[in-house]
Amino acid sequence: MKYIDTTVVERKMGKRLLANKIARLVFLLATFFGTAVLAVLIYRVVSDSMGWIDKDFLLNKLSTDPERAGILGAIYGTLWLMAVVAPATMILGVGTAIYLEEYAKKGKFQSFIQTNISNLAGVPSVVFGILGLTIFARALGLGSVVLAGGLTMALLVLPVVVVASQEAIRAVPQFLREASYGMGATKWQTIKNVVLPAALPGILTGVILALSRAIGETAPLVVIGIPALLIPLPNGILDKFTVLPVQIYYWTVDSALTAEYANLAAATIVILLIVLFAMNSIAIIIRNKFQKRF
Amino acid sequence: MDRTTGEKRLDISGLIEKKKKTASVGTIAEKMIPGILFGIAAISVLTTIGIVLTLLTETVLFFKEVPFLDFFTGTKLKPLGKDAVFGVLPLLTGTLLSTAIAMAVAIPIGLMTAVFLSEYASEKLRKILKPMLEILAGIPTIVYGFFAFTFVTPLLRSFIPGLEPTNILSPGIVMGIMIIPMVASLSEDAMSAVPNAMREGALALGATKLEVTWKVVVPAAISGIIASFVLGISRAIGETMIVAIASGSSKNFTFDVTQSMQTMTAYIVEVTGGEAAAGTTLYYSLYAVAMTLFVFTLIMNLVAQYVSRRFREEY
Amino acid sequence: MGITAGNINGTSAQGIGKKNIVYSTQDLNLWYGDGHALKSINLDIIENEVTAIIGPSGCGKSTYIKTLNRMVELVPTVRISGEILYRERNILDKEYKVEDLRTRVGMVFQKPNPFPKSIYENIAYGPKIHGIKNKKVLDEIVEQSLRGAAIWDEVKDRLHQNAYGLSGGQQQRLCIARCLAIEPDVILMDEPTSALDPISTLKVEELVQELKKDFSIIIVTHNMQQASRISDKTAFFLNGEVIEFAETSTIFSNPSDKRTEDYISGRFG
Amino acid sequence: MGITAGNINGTSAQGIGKKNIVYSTQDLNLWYGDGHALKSINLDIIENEVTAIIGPSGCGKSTYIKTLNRMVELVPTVRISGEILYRERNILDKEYKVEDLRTRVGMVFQKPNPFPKSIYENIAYGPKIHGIKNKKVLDEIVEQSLRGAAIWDEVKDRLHQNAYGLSGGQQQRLCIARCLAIEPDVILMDEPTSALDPISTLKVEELVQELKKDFSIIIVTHNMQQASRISDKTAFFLNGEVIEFAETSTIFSNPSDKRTEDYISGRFG
Amino acid sequence: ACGGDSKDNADGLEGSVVIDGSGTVFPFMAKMGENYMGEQENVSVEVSRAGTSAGFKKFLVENGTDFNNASRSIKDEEKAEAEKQGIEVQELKVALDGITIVINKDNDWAKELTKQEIIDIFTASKGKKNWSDVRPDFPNEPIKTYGPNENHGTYEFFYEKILEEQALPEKINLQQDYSTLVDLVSKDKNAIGFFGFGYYDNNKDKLSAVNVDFGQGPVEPSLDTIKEDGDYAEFTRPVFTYLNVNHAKEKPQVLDYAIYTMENAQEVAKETGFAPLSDEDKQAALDALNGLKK
Ligand SMILES: Nc1ncnc2c1ncn2[C@@H]1O[C@H](COP(=O)(O)OP(=O)(O)OP(=O)(O)O)[C@@H](O)[C@H]1O
Ligand SMILES: Nc1ncnc2c1ncn2[C@@H]1O[C@H](COP(=O)(O)OP(=O)(O)OP(=O)(O)O)[C@@H](O)[C@H]1O
Ligand SMILES: [Mg+2]
Ligand SMILES: [Mg+2]
Ligand SMILES: O=P([O-])([O-])[O-]
Repeated sequence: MKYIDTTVVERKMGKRLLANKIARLVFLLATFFGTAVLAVLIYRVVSDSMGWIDKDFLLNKLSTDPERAGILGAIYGTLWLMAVVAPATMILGVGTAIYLEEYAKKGKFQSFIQTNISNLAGVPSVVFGILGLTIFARALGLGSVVLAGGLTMALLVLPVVVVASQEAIRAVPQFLREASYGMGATKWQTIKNVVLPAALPGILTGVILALSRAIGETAPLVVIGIPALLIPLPNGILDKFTVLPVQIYYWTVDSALTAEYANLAAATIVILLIVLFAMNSIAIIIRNKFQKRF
Repeated sequence: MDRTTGEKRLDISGLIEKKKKTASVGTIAEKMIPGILFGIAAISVLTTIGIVLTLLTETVLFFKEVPFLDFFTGTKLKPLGKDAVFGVLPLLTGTLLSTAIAMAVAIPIGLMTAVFLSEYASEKLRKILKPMLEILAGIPTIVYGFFAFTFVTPLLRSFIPGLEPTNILSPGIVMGIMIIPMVASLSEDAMSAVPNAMREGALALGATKLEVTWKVVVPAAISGIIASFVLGISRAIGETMIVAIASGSSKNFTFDVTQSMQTMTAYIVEVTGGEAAAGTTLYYSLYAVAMTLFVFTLIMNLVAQYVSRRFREEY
Repeated sequence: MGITAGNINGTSAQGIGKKNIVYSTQDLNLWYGDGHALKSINLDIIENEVTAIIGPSGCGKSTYIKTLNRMVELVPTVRISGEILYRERNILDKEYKVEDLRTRVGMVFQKPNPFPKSIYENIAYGPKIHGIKNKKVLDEIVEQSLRGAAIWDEVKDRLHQNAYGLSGGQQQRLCIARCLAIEPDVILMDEPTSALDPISTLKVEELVQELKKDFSIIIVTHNMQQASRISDKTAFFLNGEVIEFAETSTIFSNPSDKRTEDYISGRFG
Repeated sequence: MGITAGNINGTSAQGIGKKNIVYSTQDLNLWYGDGHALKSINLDIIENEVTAIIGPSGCGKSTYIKTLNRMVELVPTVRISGEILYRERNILDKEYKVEDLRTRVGMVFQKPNPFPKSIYENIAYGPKIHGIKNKKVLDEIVEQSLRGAAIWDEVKDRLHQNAYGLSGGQQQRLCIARCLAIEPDVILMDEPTSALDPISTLKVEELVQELKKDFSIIIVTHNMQQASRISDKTAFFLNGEVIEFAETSTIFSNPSDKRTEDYISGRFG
Repeated sequence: ACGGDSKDNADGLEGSVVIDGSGTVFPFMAKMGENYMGEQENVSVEVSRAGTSAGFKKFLVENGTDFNNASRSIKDEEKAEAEKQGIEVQELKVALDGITIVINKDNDWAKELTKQEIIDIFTASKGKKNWSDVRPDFPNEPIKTYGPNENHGTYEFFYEKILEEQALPEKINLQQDYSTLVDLVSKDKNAIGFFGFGYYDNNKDKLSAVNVDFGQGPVEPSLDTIKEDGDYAEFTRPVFTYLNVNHAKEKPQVLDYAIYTMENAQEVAKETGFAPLSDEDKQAALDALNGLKK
């Protein structure tokens, strides 16, 4: 059999290797494209915000006057929102994860909940907004207050916490459970005293990531309804509120009317990104610190 | 048990025995906890049911006022005023066009990124690039919206003269950029799962890296890759803030991407922002559109799950 | 529960003299799904003795020992028939609370499995879950248990450090101490030294000898020498059956079954 | 490249007669990071012979064979010194294109690694990437290669089914066929039968005997019988060194080194 | 009512004032609310801008908004609804606005148009597709029409009072947000749109206003010409806020805010691009409000 002519193969080899080289370069460029966009985005935002971020900007209340406007209200709103989202997702997310991993019998029902959770993760956030608007704001009569927004957001980020907690719980070695049962501990004692403490870093990482998602979400809150101008600071979970991303939204839209609003939006974005970056760094630190322990 | 070891010892078992008589409260908690946890786990199911029910009940009311066929075949959407018309096609074309543009950006770049990371990049480079992508993935969509509106649109307008100040092209592109990390990381997972033995088999035949990638690794990982595309599409369909800011609210029925158009998501934001009063057709239309949106993304997610489950069984 | 008391002598093949029976296993069968892992086991365990269980891999040693504290039930597919009388009550009875059982019957596992907590917390874990909150009492239990497991001197200065900082042998003795902290009646040990180096193994063996003054001990081992060194009785398992159960000296010097002889002389397993 | 030709006789311990040398390895050293895996290897491979490489686990057999087609470079930490002349050109030269080399030197791996494609596509893959597009020609190559690997009859009716439907032994012969499809000059085999049952092993061994008419074959094996059955020459590796390299019959009947003798008589390894 | 001593709540007021409605009036009311909160620290004034008509829907319900801003007067059907709900409504005229016809800065041909030409441009049946259809010497390029959508009083005023209920062009670009409109017109050379004077006034650098010829030569819209008897009178309209009197009686801060608004209306109007109302109108409103005090 003499089909493969080595001289032909060698002749073609140059072309193939060139193709490979070019492809490598193209793939490299494609990979850097995302990074480049990130750089441009950050550069744009930072340069637009130049001179607008100062103590007053952080500590002033909202105002129609760009020179006096500050984001203290949005910061308060974000904090209050987190005060609802954090415990709500923790309880719901970790509870669901414990149920699925430790109590549910492997079978149809468990996989039904599991499928349901991955589908929830794919539901667009505006749809959660509609849910929140219909159920929390209107049917329960809460109105567009922190509690309504927070509960909506908690449901939205629930899948993130559930999945992360499940993974963390699954990673706790069976022999630790056995050790505890062997001491005469009940199931719940074992979960509470052994499984959860061991899974805590993983759970925390998931919760932080979920919160950082919630901090950046805009659509559900816009759908629930946040006043375009809300100057007073929220003082509880039953107050109306605004948050950083919603403020960015209104300022971006209104920048067509008052050009400086674009700078305010950019300045708020910088603050938001700093917060998110810090949160993600913490999550990564926790993850790395506690990675391989058993 | 009286142990006789001489030295004085604590009678632990006695202590435990004593405590046990008073510890019945604990047993009640023990019995209740599975129930409580079940209740908590059920909330995720309730949420889904809640979504479906809220959407469904109002959607049914909507279709009492606007015939089903008119809604899905209507090319005109004019939700306000006395001569309101509800045709969803303008929103569907808006959504589909923005999704198509986004995927035209995200699929090639995301896939090439995945190929680079899984097949070409050294371990060191990967360690730098992956966190970058993670950052890109973590940027809130409102920020992308701002970016599209204040940077990408003006930039595009400088060389596409006919481009309207709000249009579907610019948010589509930015949405694509936003989705790149998702496509890249899911596709990379799929490619990394292809056993090295396959790469070696091909390399040993004199294949170049490109040939290994294109003819062995990518085909072997294809279902995972496709799943990443489908999830990307689902994400694009559901994306809201970028289009709400940068694509305007014109309810044009057109395929011209330089025009201002509205997506289903942006319609929802507009209508709730105008705060439609309950009981009006406008209000119901919100739910009909949201239902359509929900069904679309649900189908996409199920498809993605189905495809990637098949993929996991392959080797 | 006096009803069953009469059965004990009848079902067991061994003579018991006047010593107390702790565990009496009666016609125990166990299946993992369709796999018949234990077949008609009859076995009596005597108080304050060390009973060794030997046999080739997969013969059901771990399964049997885990049945004695019902740990085997963690495998969802398990089905059990027969009776195991512990102190004359059938532990396989639905009524019997496993938690109670496991408080009376401690277990030491093949791989040391301390909790990722401090040494102190590891020992205090058991008493705490059983409701002992008093700090003084806990302190005392911790010291007493660590002394009991012959590890007190090695760890007394680092009680609040993480238990994962200990060597494998220390970890295993810590696990034994953890067991002692709830002052069990019986201690089950599933190849407690197989993950340890020879010196640590020796220490554990000495400890077992010491402990049998206060506890009844059942130990699974792969190591024939170990069984002969430390146990009073030995049971030889094969394919889920008890082939022979007798005084350790008898088993090793004069086994009555050919298969036992083959096994202990290293001809298979 | 004629310069090196003169060295060949000098460096190799074996007489070569008038046969052609395919590979001449000269003072080859290889490190994985700090681990010195190959130490001053000198070895000549003769055309149309089967050369077996034997030695205990970790001695560097796979490393050596993977160096012959520079597959070893996939490990990022690898450093190499020395020369390997393949057909009188130094393949370790930067100039030498690995793709060319690998087109001339086929490789069969320990675990069968067909592509997740149809049987036909598996075989056609090599020719296709090397530029053969003609369907007729491809068909013929596929048939010939499968015949060459003695598997044609078993698969001819299912050419377009997925290769993963084949048994392990069939898969391995498919991989050999895939190798043949690019008409290599040399075939490297790294324990090609260690994952196969005895019958499949026999078939592959027969195949190797058949193939040596057309190809030079280097085969790594753990199986002493296999080496003695199928090879002409045998190299014994130990700790990264070639201890002995000679006619297979000599190695197995009359080794000159004590360590070789120990190894083949099963005293270690 | 000066809340200088914030601890003494008997003197200072507290609670919230919720305002929605007209986007035209929004800048006026936002400024007003902000000023008010500067004086009454414990009162929270929320201002939104759903549009006049949408705003009335939120105003005329149980527990509705306290004020509804409107760029047209209340309709009969809305009055009927108020009666049905048992809500007593007090109309407060706060300022005067001129419907301003805006074009792109680069538009150098349509700086002056007759009222009829404007009507023709915005009337579907007149079929003015290109600028050259309006006047032959205008460029032969498409006319792009813009305006606020049907949520807005401005639309309704334009449609009812100026177009006399003739249908608008099919392709008109109607928007919810005025900022979007400003942006669109400022970036589209062939654009022509309409909205309140204030939005033009704030964006003079981005937009040009059409000087309208009502018969006596072109009139530039300005705070001087926009008067009920001024030269721009035909396009002038009063803008209002409607007070829920029931709320004003229950909640002192609502009534106080109403009085504050009327006292400062003229001044804030000027700052936000409205023509001030007459002193008589102001006094009449104040009298009515003071009458609501117990
Ligand atoms: N969780 C399980 N599910 C199904 N079968 C099991 C399970 N655990 C053990 N088995 C089976 O039960 C039989 C007895 O296993 P067991 O672990 O008791 O053996 P062993 O004597 O302890 O062996 P070794 O000495 O290897 O620890 C074996 O055939 C084993 O495969
Ligand atoms: N990728 C690698 N990185 C670092 N060291 C390696 C790597 N691969 C092999 N080694 C080391 O190089 C030495 C030789 O390994 P090699 O795989 O060549 O042995 P072998 O003779 O093929 O053994 P076996 O019979 O088990 O296949 C061993 O010490 C091994 O640990
Ligand atoms: Mg075992
Ligand atoms: Mg090897
Ligand atoms: O927002 P409007 O003033 O036009 O109702």
